[in-house]
Amino acid sequence: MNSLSSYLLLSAVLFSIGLSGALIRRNAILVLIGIELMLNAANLNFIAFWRYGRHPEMLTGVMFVIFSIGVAAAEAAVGLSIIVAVYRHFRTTDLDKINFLKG
Amino acid sequence: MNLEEIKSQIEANVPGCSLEILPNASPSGQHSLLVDPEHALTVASFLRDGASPHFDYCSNVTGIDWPLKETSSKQKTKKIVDGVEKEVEELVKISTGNYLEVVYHLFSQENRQGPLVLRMRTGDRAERVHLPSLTPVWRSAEFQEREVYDLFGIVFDGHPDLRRLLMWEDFTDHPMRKDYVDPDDYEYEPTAHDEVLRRTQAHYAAQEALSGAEEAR
Amino acid sequence: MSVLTEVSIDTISQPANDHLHGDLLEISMGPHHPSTHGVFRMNIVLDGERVVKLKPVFGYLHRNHEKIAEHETYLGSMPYTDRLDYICSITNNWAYALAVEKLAGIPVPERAEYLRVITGELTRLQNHAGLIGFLLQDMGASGTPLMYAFREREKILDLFEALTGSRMMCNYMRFGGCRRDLPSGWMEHAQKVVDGFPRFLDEFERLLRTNEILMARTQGIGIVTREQAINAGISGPMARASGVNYDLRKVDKYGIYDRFSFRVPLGEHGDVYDRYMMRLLEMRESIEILKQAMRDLPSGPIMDPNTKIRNFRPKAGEAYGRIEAPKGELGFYLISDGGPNPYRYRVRPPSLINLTLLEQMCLGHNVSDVVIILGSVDIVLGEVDR
Amino acid sequence: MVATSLQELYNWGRKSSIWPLNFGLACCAIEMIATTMARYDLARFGAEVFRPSPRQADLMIVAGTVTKKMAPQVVRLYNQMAEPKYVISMGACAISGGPFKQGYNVLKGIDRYIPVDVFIPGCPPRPEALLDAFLMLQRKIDEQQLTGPGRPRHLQEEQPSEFVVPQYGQHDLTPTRNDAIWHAPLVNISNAGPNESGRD
Amino acid sequence: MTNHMYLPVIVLLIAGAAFAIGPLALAWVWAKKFSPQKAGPTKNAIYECGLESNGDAWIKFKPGYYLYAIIFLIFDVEAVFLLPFAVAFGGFTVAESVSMLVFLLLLVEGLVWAWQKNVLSWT
Amino acid sequence: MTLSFMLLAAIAILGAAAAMNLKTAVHCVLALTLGMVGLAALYLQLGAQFVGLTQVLVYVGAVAILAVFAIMLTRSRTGETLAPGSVSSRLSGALTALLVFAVLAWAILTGVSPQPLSGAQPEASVREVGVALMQRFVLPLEIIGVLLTAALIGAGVLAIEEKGGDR
Amino acid sequence: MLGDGIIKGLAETARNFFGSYVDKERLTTVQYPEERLPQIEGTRDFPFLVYDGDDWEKGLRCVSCHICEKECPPKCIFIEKSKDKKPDAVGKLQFYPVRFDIDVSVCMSCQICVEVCPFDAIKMDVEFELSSDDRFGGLLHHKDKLAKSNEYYHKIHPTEAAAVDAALAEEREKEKEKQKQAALAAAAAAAAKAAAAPASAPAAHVPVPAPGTNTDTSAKEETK
Amino acid sequence: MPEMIDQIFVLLKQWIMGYVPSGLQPLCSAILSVLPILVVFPLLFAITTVLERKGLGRMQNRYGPNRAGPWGILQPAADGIKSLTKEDIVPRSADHLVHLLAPILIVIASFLVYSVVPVGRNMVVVDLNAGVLFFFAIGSMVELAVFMAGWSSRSKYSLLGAMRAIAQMISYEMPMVLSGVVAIMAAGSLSTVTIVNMQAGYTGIWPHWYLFTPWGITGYILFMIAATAESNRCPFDMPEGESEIIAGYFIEYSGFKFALFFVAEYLGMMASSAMAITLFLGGWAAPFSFLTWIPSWFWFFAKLILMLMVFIWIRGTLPRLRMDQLMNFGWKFMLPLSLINIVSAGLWHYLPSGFTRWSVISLLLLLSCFLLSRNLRRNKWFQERTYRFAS
Ligand code: SF4
Ligand code: SF4
Ligand code: SF4
Repeated sequence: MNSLSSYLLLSAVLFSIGLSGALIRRNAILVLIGIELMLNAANLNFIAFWRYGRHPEMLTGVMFVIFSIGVAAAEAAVGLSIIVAVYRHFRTTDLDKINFLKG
Repeated sequence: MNLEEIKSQIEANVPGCSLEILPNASPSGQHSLLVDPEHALTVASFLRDGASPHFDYCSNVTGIDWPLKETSSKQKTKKIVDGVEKEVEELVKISTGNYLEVVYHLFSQENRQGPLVLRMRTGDRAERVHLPSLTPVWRSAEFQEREVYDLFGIVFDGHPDLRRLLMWEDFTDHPMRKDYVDPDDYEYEPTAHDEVLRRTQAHYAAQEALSGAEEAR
Repeated sequence: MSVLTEVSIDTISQPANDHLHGDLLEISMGPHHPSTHGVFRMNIVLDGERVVKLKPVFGYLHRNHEKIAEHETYLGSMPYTDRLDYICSITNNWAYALAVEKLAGIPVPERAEYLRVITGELTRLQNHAGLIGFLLQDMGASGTPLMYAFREREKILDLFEALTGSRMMCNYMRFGGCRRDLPSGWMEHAQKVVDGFPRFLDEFERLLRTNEILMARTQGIGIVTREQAINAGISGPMARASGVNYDLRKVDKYGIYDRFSFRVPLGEHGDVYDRYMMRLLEMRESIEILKQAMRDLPSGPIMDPNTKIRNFRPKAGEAYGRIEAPKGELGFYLISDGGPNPYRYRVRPPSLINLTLLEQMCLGHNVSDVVIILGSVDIVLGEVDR
Repeated sequence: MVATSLQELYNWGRKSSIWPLNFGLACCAIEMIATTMARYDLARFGAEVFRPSPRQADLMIVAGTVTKKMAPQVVRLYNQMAEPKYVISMGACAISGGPFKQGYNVLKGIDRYIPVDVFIPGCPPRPEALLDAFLMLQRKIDEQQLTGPGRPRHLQEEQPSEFVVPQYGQHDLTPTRNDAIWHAPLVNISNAGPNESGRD
Repeated sequence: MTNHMYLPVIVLLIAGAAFAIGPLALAWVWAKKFSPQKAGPTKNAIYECGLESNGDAWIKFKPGYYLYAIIFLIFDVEAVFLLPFAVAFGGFTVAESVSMLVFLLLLVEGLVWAWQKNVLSWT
Repeated sequence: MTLSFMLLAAIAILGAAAAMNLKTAVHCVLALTLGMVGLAALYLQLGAQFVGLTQVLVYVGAVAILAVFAIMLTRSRTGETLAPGSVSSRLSGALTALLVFAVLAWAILTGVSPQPLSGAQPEASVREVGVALMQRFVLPLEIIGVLLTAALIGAGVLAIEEKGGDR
Repeated sequence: MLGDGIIKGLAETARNFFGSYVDKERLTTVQYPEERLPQIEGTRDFPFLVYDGDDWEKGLRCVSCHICEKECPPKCIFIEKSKDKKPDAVGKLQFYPVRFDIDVSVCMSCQICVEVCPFDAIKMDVEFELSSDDRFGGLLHHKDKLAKSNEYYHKIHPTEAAAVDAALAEEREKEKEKQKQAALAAAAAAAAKAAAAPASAPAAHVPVPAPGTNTDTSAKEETK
Repeated sequence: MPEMIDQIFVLLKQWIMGYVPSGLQPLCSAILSVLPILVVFPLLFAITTVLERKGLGRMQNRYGPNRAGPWGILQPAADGIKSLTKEDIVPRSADHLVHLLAPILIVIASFLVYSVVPVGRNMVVVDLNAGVLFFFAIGSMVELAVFMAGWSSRSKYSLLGAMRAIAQMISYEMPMVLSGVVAIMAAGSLSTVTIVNMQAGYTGIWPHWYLFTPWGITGYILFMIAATAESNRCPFDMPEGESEIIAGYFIEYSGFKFALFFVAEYLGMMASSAMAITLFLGGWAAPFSFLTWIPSWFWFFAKLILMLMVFIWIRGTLPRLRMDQLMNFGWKFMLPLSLINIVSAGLWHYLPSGFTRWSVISLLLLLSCFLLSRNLRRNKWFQERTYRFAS
């Protein structure tokens, strides 16, 4: 196993953990955390590819990650705000309950 | 400012209230006005807003305990003893007190006059201890009435927040009453006197029963 | 008695639009808290940091002064009055002496009146100096203003010690006069202290009067309007900060206060800053009074010769005597039944009554404001709880 | 040799860094504050760090009247302090109820509930008296042993570190004293009070 | 080599941890050897001015704190973009700098909006 | 597969796993931060210093704080169940994740051909990042600026409603 | 402009900081155990009993009249009166205290005992270093600890002590005068009665007023 | 010879390294560079605490600690021994693990930031390419540690304190970063070493410190204010505001855990000062060209101690702000001003050098400072007052 694939594998592990969390957890905040985790797993991929890619001097991977972090931050801000807003309505952050209340 | 004038002012404006001027023998000359509890609140509002001068400032509120006091004095009365009218010396019991009293010291800030001493009395010291609260008229009475309630046990009807002020909530006594007996916690008093001495000695007697007396000096 | 059930803070219902707030946080500040000036306690309900409810809890220093005084002789209560407002023992002595003098009709010799004014105003100086020090301490200044204030206070306490023997518990006044005449050299010393005092005030003002942080912290905080102040029985500098022109030294002209020319500073806004400034300005006026009194001090006896110290039994009757103590109207209400001890002995504590509006002043403000509002009221627990 | 120097170091450290609890009850507290002020300067002994939280304090100066309403709080604060902890009982009131001992709401000495290391009489004690007591406490700490049966309370496993917090009762606190630490000395009764013949 | 470059940082990390844990361990040993820990119901209760604490401290908090965190997050990201710009600033043309200015202004707009909506005033 | 990689990967996985499994929400956030720090260290190891430090700055310094605030804000008085949902939903979730992982792993292990390092160790110096940012990536930069502003205002609007109740 | 008030404040603290190295006014600390503040004459801390002469047991001025005990507000004095009498400071035969305790753990230094004592027997001390770790033994001061010599009194309160001494001397004079008169009268009476009987020690027969009666007190108060 | 002394520690290290087998060299070199930090800064912390207590004392007309050791210099040692042997209390309901981790984390974070501080010529632990960013990134960990401390104690006061602390720290982190940006723009590097080197030159006898430009001094002042707030020092010490919330987030900590917070606070303060020195005060550079013979590390520590004195001085003078005022000040004054400062630093770059540029930029900054402060003061409750008197 070479270096690149080990990074990719790690990224896959993190992605799956994040995914499982997003699927299993019922607390909306924790689901958001899971999504954040998945995003970061993807970032790791970019960095790894940049590092072991053909044109590291182009910095594309790095730039992508930087922008990705920016987007993730915006996502976190809005996502958490929405959760708080939802909480305001349903008095809970439990997704099942929110669904139930809605339905 | 004259107490008589104020009294007549009140009487003119608060119909049906009974007032009484209680003279004060001391050189201070601060005589007081006894108000009946039923009309007290009206009288108070009148004093604050209607009377001249306006008594806008209620400085001091306090309670006084007058336990039943029986004095006996010898009096000569004419009596028919054995059909003959004789002058007989007889022991007459005069009982005074047996009520709780609240005193309000009112001042007029506007006209810089006062004090007007306002008094109210309860029916007795056990059951009929309700008096109207004057806190709605003078906010300054709030804590002081609570204190009176705490220490004397006068219940002020209409008080916004009548709780004990100084003692804890579970405390059941009213310590400023004259017949209050304070808790016996004089286990040790090196220089005990009087009542305290008696109590200390009681504790020591109990202790001595346990072991031989030993000089602590 | 059904009224005995406590109106507990737990029973406060959540506001209807609950979801728009955070949960309410109920904390108790005190009785052990650095800025409650002793063992005072406030049960506070906070929304975030904003106060939505505040209930003062008293009694942690309830020392049964009134009950004890009913068993003491009239003289025996005098040292206890020292311990009421333990920062200003002399004014407490004075108020008590005044009440007894009213009760028994005792005249006071002129020199004694002057001595009372001198010591009383010195007391006011050290109380106000200490207060602004404590207030700034509550505001978070790390001790410096308090240290400066205490530096001056120590000088005045030295004077007290030389005159009365004790730094704090002076026990100086007697019915019909004062206990001790000035020792030699005292007057010169006092003159020096009084003359040096404005320097301290200047220094203090340079240190903090125009300080932006102080202004921002204190202005607009804890407002009491004039009407509220009167109705709530607020007295002393706190009332005057709200614009109430009521200074017993002017109103009652007790003692010989009508002989001195001095001014009564009045505030407009009734906020913490005004209360703070009232103290600063009053100190300057006190210095004026002191200068006049020290200049005019006559010679003569310091005690009314006909007053007995022991076996003092005033005629049955009652009297209410009050003075302008540094904290406000300090009154004593005495009932005599002709016996050697008062039948009823009541202290009208300015500190307690000045706290009446505490909740109202604090509502809507921050926790940090609560401590300075409390600080600006100038309470001393010995007097609040007695 | 090592043990003694360790003990010396331990004692020196403790005595040079006694942080009092920021805690005042009544008039005596003002003199306590005065002690920390410029003229007396408690800071010289490294003790100006008045900690507001009992967790970080070493010394509780009970300065002032302990009322019955306050006593549970005082004991609780003491209990919440971390060992080693010391108590100075400052002023007549804290020792015995002092001038107010006749009061129904006044505790007749804080030593009924918590162990006290130094008592300072006075009403209020002068700042110098507090300094004197502080030095006395330092001396006491200096004499404490690290090992052996004579070692101080806080080093002994079986000794308690917290004491019963009294409860509010209907007329008084319950219990009115902690019998485990407070014993009234036995006094010959005839000497305990004035005999009637001696009075006129 | 990269790894060597960060070695001192790692050493410092470990040393810092040791600086914190070492004394704590020492204190633990001391407690074991000499001064026994004495836990107790009152001692290990929450401190609240000498009273018994009632009610949990872990409550729902006021939203006021949260707003600042949002603005902070956005500006934090802004700083992330600003820093590389600042480093390379010396070589930029006016046009490039202006594009950064535009970026800045965009965010300032957000700030101004927040300011005007009174998000920035603490209640 | 150096030792440092193993260590950092372990930290990252540990943090991530803990973040998804702990019972207390605040613990989850703290664990997430640990994972993020691990990731950041991996970035550093890969020579992307700027990105790694940015990761710490944004995730530890800001996102974690925001998440913590959100948790503090949404705590209900009655206490809440943070336990995962029913057994079946847990199982299905875990299975899905496992499946995804299997596919990914298969793709990685088969698809990635061993590649030599291209030349020397690349270093993304901050200056280069800056130059790239202002020259090749100006448009994305401005877009992200708009996005951030929009996010700020959007989140603010949601929050202001929150605040409206006070007024 | 924002900040000028702050700068003024900073200047003030800086002045105090540097001033503390040069100016006594700006460094007010008195390093207590080594340095002490000058003793202020009027200071009072706890009461002590004055004795004259060298023997404290004999010289105590206290006549055990219980006045201070009764007047002491917190009741921290305890006195036991003797059965026999011995001459006091002025020369009159008086009772003396077999036990005189002051509980300094209660005493509030109010000086009322001093004020009411008609015999100038109790005065205020300036000793304040009384801290003790012995709650029960250490703070109950007995007669032996309370007794301090008149010289000591002169040392701590010179002015007051001088006044007291003068008053006492005057009283002593008066007393002597009275005794002389009494002796003379007795002698005259004796001479007049019967020259045969030799004059025995006259002083022993002089009737002694009961201690604690108010006659002395009122006289005392006027001199104050 | 001056070079010798200047580089004495570097030479010492090289000398020692000469005896180390090459396999261990990297590790040894790392340890040798870290060791001084571990010794010097805690020592400086100890000295600062004494200095602070004595300095405050002097400001307050008293001596301050002078009994433990000669002139009281052993006071911190006594405090340390005391803390070490004190009982460690963890509240029953607390979150034990987080409660334990918080002080450790905060100390680690406080130490880590020193790895990029150049304390002298060639004296830095690592010269990171993104050193300043490293500083801020690690610094932001402190917030989390503070939150952990306050939250895990589960006391109301500690939670209030933690919330205050975080709100304050995040509000002032931005101004801190942004005010640092100007120096980075001028130096063209995030590397602390480069930034200092850029300032090491002289014109005549005057150094090229960024402090001596309009944007530099603005940036410096903003940075220092923000640093004060970041390290929770007076007048921004609300999180531990004794008179309000008892002791803030570390209210439930006793023994050495509490001491660790103390250490961290001072380390943080020193780190911020060190960074301010690096960014604006020319790091280890001598203030005048004729003083360059004095070793560089001396200048660094001299500047550091001077800055600490200022911290102490301010603490001895000012009362603390209120939370909302603090936030207002941060967001409505500091942040806009630091943004304007960045713009003016940019303008400075494009304007021709000379008097014009000086005056234009100064004017711009002064004007905006004035406008912003007027906006802050535009409040009914922020005025000097006059009073009436009744006679
Ligand atoms: S001992 Fe005296 S001064 Fe101290 S608290 Fe009691 S009454 Fe006050
Ligand atoms: S009043 Fe004087 S003479 Fe009488 S018992 Fe007291 S001390 Fe002795
Ligand atoms: S000084 Fe006061 S309290 Fe003390 S013994 Fe004399 S009368 Fe009693």
